[in-house]
Amino acid sequence: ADEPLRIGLIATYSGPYADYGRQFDAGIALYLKEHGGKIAGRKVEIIKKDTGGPAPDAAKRIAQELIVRDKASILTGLDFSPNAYAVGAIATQAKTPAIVMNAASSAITTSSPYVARLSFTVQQVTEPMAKYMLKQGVKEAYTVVADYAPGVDAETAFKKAFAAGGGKIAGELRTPMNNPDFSAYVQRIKDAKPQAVFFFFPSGVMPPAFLKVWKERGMEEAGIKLFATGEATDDSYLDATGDVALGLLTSHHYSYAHNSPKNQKFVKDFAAEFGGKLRPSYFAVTAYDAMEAIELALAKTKGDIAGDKVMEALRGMKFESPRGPVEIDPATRDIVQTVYIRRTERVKGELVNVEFDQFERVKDPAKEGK
Amino acid sequence: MSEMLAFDQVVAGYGSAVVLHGLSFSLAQGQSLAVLGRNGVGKTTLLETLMGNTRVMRGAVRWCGEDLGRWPSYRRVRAGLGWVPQEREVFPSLTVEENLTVVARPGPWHLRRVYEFFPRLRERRGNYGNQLSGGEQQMLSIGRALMTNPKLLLLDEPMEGLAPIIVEELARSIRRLCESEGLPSIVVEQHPVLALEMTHQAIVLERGTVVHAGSSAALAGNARLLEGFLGVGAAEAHIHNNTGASNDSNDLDDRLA
Amino acid sequence: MEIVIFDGVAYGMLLFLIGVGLSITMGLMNFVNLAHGTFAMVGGYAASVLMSRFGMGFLPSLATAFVTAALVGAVLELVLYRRLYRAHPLDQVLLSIGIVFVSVATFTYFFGPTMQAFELPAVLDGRVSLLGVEVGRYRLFLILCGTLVLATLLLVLGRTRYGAMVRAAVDNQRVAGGTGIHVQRLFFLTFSLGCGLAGLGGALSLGMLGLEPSFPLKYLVYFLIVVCVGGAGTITGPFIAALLVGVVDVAGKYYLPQAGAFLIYVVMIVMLLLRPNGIIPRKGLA
Amino acid sequence: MRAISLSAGQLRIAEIAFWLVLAASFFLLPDKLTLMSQILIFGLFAVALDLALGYAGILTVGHAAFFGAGAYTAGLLAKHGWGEPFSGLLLALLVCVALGYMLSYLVVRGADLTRLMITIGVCVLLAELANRLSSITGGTDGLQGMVVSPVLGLFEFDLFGRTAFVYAYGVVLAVFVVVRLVTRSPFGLALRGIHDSRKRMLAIGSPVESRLRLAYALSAGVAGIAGALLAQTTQFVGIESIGFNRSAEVLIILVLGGTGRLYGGLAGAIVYMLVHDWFADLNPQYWMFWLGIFLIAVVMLGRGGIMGALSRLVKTRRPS
Amino acid sequence: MSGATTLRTRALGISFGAFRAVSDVNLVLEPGARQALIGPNGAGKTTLINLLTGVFRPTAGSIHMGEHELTTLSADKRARLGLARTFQINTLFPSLTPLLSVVLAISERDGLGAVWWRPLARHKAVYDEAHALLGRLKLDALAHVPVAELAYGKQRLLEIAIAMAARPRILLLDEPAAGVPQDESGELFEAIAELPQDISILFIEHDMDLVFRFSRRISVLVAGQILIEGTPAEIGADARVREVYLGQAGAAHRGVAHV
Ligand SMILES: Nc1ncnc2c1ncn2[C@@H]1O[C@H](COP(=O)(O)OP(=O)(O)OP(=O)(O)O)[C@@H](O)[C@H]1O
Ligand SMILES: Nc1ncnc2c1ncn2[C@@H]1O[C@H](COP(=O)(O)OP(=O)(O)OP(=O)(O)O)[C@@H](O)[C@H]1O
Ligand SMILES: CC(C)C[C@H](N)C(=O)O
Ligand SMILES: [Mg+2]
Ligand SMILES: [Mg+2]
Repeated sequence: ADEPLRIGLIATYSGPYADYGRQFDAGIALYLKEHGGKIAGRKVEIIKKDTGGPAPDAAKRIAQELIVRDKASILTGLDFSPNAYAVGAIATQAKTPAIVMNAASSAITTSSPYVARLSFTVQQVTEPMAKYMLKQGVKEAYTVVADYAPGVDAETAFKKAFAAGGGKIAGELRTPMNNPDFSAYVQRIKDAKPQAVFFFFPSGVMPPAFLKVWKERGMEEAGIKLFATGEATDDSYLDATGDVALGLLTSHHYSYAHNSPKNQKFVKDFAAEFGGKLRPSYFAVTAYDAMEAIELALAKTKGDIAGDKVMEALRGMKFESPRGPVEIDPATRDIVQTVYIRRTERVKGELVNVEFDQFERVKDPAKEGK
Repeated sequence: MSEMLAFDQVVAGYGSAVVLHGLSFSLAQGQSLAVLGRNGVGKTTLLETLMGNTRVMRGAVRWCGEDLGRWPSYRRVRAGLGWVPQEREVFPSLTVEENLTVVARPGPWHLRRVYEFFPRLRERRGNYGNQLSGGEQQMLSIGRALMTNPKLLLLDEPMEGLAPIIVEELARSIRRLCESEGLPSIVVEQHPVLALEMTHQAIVLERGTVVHAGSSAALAGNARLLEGFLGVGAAEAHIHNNTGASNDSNDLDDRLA
Repeated sequence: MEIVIFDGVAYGMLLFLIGVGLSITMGLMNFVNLAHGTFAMVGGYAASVLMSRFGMGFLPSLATAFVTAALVGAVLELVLYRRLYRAHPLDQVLLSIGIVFVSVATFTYFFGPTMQAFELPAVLDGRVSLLGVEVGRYRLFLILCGTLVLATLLLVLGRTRYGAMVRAAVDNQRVAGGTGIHVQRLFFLTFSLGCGLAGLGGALSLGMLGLEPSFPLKYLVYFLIVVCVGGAGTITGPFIAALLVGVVDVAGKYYLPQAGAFLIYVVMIVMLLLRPNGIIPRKGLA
Repeated sequence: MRAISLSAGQLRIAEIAFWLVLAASFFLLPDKLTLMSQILIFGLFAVALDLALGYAGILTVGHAAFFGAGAYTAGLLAKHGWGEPFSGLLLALLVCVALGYMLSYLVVRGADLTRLMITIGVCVLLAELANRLSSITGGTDGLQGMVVSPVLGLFEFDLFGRTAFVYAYGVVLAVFVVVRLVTRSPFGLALRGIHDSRKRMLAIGSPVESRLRLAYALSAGVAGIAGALLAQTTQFVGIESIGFNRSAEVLIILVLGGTGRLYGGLAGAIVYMLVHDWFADLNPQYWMFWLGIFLIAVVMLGRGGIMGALSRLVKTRRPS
Repeated sequence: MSGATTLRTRALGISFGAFRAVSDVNLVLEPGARQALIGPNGAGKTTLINLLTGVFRPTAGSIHMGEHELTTLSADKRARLGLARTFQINTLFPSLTPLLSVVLAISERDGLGAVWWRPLARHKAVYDEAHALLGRLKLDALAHVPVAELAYGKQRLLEIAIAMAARPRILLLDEPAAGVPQDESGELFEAIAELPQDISILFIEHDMDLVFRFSRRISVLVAGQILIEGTPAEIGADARVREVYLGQAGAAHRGVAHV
């Protein structure tokens, strides 16, 4: 058909989280470049819409306009969970597939049968870290999370997995989202002298602010070990975070230093396309994978874009992503993937997350329990 | 005598409203002027125009031979105009003393002298502008204008709200400032007799134009003319019984308390 | 205990350093300048770029941050702000929000949406022992800077006629002009000073807050708290308020972490109910 | 530039035309209906703010507290089985009037800056509370599971946003008529008096504080209705509904439109959101730049926002 | 409001910091009074009125109006009891017109201020009364001009119009004629004098012609305290009053007979 395939991309292009949209764009652009601008033999038209951050009412309006006016047959993007939830409702109503490129709240996929997720859930990357810490002989951990829904998700998942493995929670802290100075929290931890600390903060200014104080207080010298999820060393921010991140152990589904041929090619092409300034982060890789998933699904439906058919095609899909092997759980439409344990190191003058351990075929633990 | 100030066919007002309709007069060096007229004829507007606060649509204002044109007001002050606005408008968030010092310019007038002129101000020196009585604000406003060491004082109803005894003294000293210190004034007043006593020249305004100009003494002496312009009772002296001339020897400074 | 107070004071000093400029432009000059953070950001980026790209030292880059922000402030004053001194405060809100929007987009365009990298100079890194307490060197440096700025401003604004002139001009521009004050030049200088101070604060915040294009909006409420709780238009007021906010915030988070974000706002509301015109009210207002 | 002068009757016709044009967007902009309903809703929110800010002179940047409270009220009601929309609005109104009246005791006293900060503080506290009570509100993930019944039992909320638009239009118009009445009532005049001179109002025996409290509560109620409308038409409540940013945004909308002028809120919402939508479509990354330029230009071209500029162009004839 | 009442203070005083602006004032305003309050600048006259009307809280003494004790009552409550005033420094509604200003005062007097569900225009009687009042003060031609654009003298008149709109039982006027031309100030005072006899009036005025023409009783306040009270003739003849306040002006009024 000569009608282009219209994909509505709902993301954050402005404001404090503008990096998300930028990474999505880069991942998609790279994929399309590699595939001659076509998916399933059709030219692709990406219609970008900005939500400016978490803004479910705007997201919902945009989704509706994308479907009604712009005749988009697939919705994607969706960096923030509330936006994804709001769009999920439209997806159901319009029977249009919505492919989540980031939003990490577990229940998004259960809220609508037309939603599939290619990113991760907070629980999915948190639980392996708890297991890894136990494996390393950590008996007692203190949790620090940002006080918002994903933070609470991380805290709950960590406590559950850690306690299940016999670990003890030494204390817990939830820090406000807008928290310029972490000295009080770090001091409190220092005085509590736990064996280890696990923390979850969203990508951005919080992790470096926390790590700076961590270093200034001499917590490492005090013998307190620090663990986090990969948001703390997001590849987009790692350079700016600087040496305070050195040695930090994190768990996540993607590192730009992931050692596989697919990723090496991905990173090389990415650098060629966008120059050395922009590193692909986990946002870019999911965007890239989302395109791949659409390609594979449409290949299966032979180009049919009917929502039900596309969703059916997505279920159980497996492919090799730059992050490693991924599959879509046929029951939950959520991603199943390898979660890596990484250490921040300086390699060839660059700060990177070096993977050295891994948990394979990790499903979203929040749904496992049910 | 050379000309000090002249209005030449001035048309001025606020926004699109015209208040002065081709107003002209001139004032010779060292002469003081009374501006008379009923409410709303444009007396205040005349002074505001002189200070550069209105929109001048036509005509010219000359001060010591220079066309003031669009000069900003601070330049006019530096050129020698000392303004006492009608509603006093002291600075509320400055103390009395700050109100005075903040505008100080070099010359014969300085803080101590203003305090001697208005001893009441010295007593209240620490009060903020909005913590003064009406009359005290009036004194402060006059004192503030003096602190700029002007060559011409512009007094917009300076007597309003002052106690009779102070009015007497102030009228006398304004006249004396002109005569012995060469500091003339333009006085806008509701009490024509008082204003005429203080000045050499007088103009009467009606609807934004000059309807009479002449010497103050002549106007004061012509009760019929005065009443014609300003209404019944205008010619009655505000301060009857001007026998008090003998009191003039009393030092001004003790009396202005 | 000591360390908690010390940390609080240091944090408060940073808030003071960024906020005091706002106390001048908003409090003293009565211009509701919500774009204050923009000038802080200008200073911060100037310092960061000079250090990372041109290898300038930390101290000279602080000075440059002040100058750059003051210059940007001066230009905007000439082109935009000047016309709105007498306007309704809400028009000022609209203007300054417009400036914030433009600045956020511009900085995103030139520097990307992510944070600026910043490494503390070695002398300011780590800790030093002070009266038996191990304190962060950078925090100590912040305290020194704050005290210095406080002293300088008190001298300039309090002891000279300059401060009174600004207040007079704000009270009544028409009459200030009519008594010989060159209001335009006065406001120009004062506004630039306020912006320069913001720039200095922005550069100093590099070591603690992290700088990104959304900075002007993100911390706006903090600046406002400091200025309003302290008493807009004064210098000591925001100083005390900043210390109070800093100490309450840090101590609250230390001793009562569950209270989280609540504490600071509750304290603010209580303070404002007790002292509606600030800790040190600007005198003489009705 | 000569001002056009309109008589009271002509002004009335202009008003009716305004609402007719809005209604016509149902046919003229069939695929922008959701945007149109959100414009109406934010317009109503701005009108609510205007009651407090423009008319009562209470400087507040915390009005999202009521917008959000209204949204959560309607949202929770619909989530827990009571989906009838009008009763949801009514309950939101009652809750917000009560909340507004209570908070008015904190807000009405004090000077502008104090009020500004107290309203911000209260708003942030409520937002934080909504975040903490995530088991009820869903926290930052948002309130899910709202089921709103068809309007009048007949009209389902459809994908095209037709029902939402008609519903929002009807409600906004009805509430606006009431607000218009308020501004023309003796109470409205009293508010203008307080705005001009509180001291004189006290001297003529007006209990200024209680007048302001009433205004604040009314304003809160209208804001609550707007919030509830947004919740019902989007069938979702995000925590953003109640935060500082939303308060600031509606302030920008109102100021852009012009305060104290009744139509300012609506005009502001129409212009701001259309311009925003347009710029964001042209350039999803840097629309903020253009929007900022637009705001600056508006201030530079004329004070008092859009309605301020209009009022200089169009004069109403003085009755004589 | 109707019915005569006496306004009475007992040992009334207020201090600003260490400064005692008013102290130990026992003032009685009999029903129907036409009483002048004079005294040097800064004597405390305006402060006294501010105390009476509730702008300031006294630091000593008490205020009574008939059977009501006013001492701690708020300003608006006192106004509703029938205590009206004008301000020495214009305190008007700059953005309203004179008509609306007076309409507002009348509607607040009639307790309509909280009525938000009925348009103002329905209250025709209020408008009629406002027009009549403006007419009496010769402001009717300016009824629709924004107050901010009125000449100062007209604003002074509006001050009085707004106060009279409250149909007060007690009217306190702070230099009502300041800034009004001489012949008009006479007319103004005549209008005031013609107010119903059961209204008590206390006025501050520095224009001795007006004071001696229109007052039946004069209180002289000096340095915050009442120096002397008496008939105009007594005051005009008092040497101390001449010394501190009247100066030469007193001479003219010595022994003037009054109605
Ligand atoms: N800001 C203004 N805008 C429009 N018109 C104004 C303004 N100020 C004054 N006017 C008008 O200008 C005219 C002259 O006013 P002005 O104040 O000069 O009179 P005046 O002679 O000083 O009167 P008064 O004796 O009452 O002080 C009046 O009709 C007044 O209504
Ligand atoms: N808030 C205040 N704080 C300190 N002093 C004040 C305050 N208000 C007034 N005063 C002082 O109290 C004294 C009495 O003032 P008031 O206004 O009552 O005088 P007045 O008799 O009305 O004088 P005038 O005839 O000049 O109007 C004045 O000296 C004034 O400076
Ligand atoms: C961990 C974050 C990337 C989660 C994301 N902000 C969300 O709302 O789901
Ligand atoms: Mg005048
Ligand atoms: Mg007085």
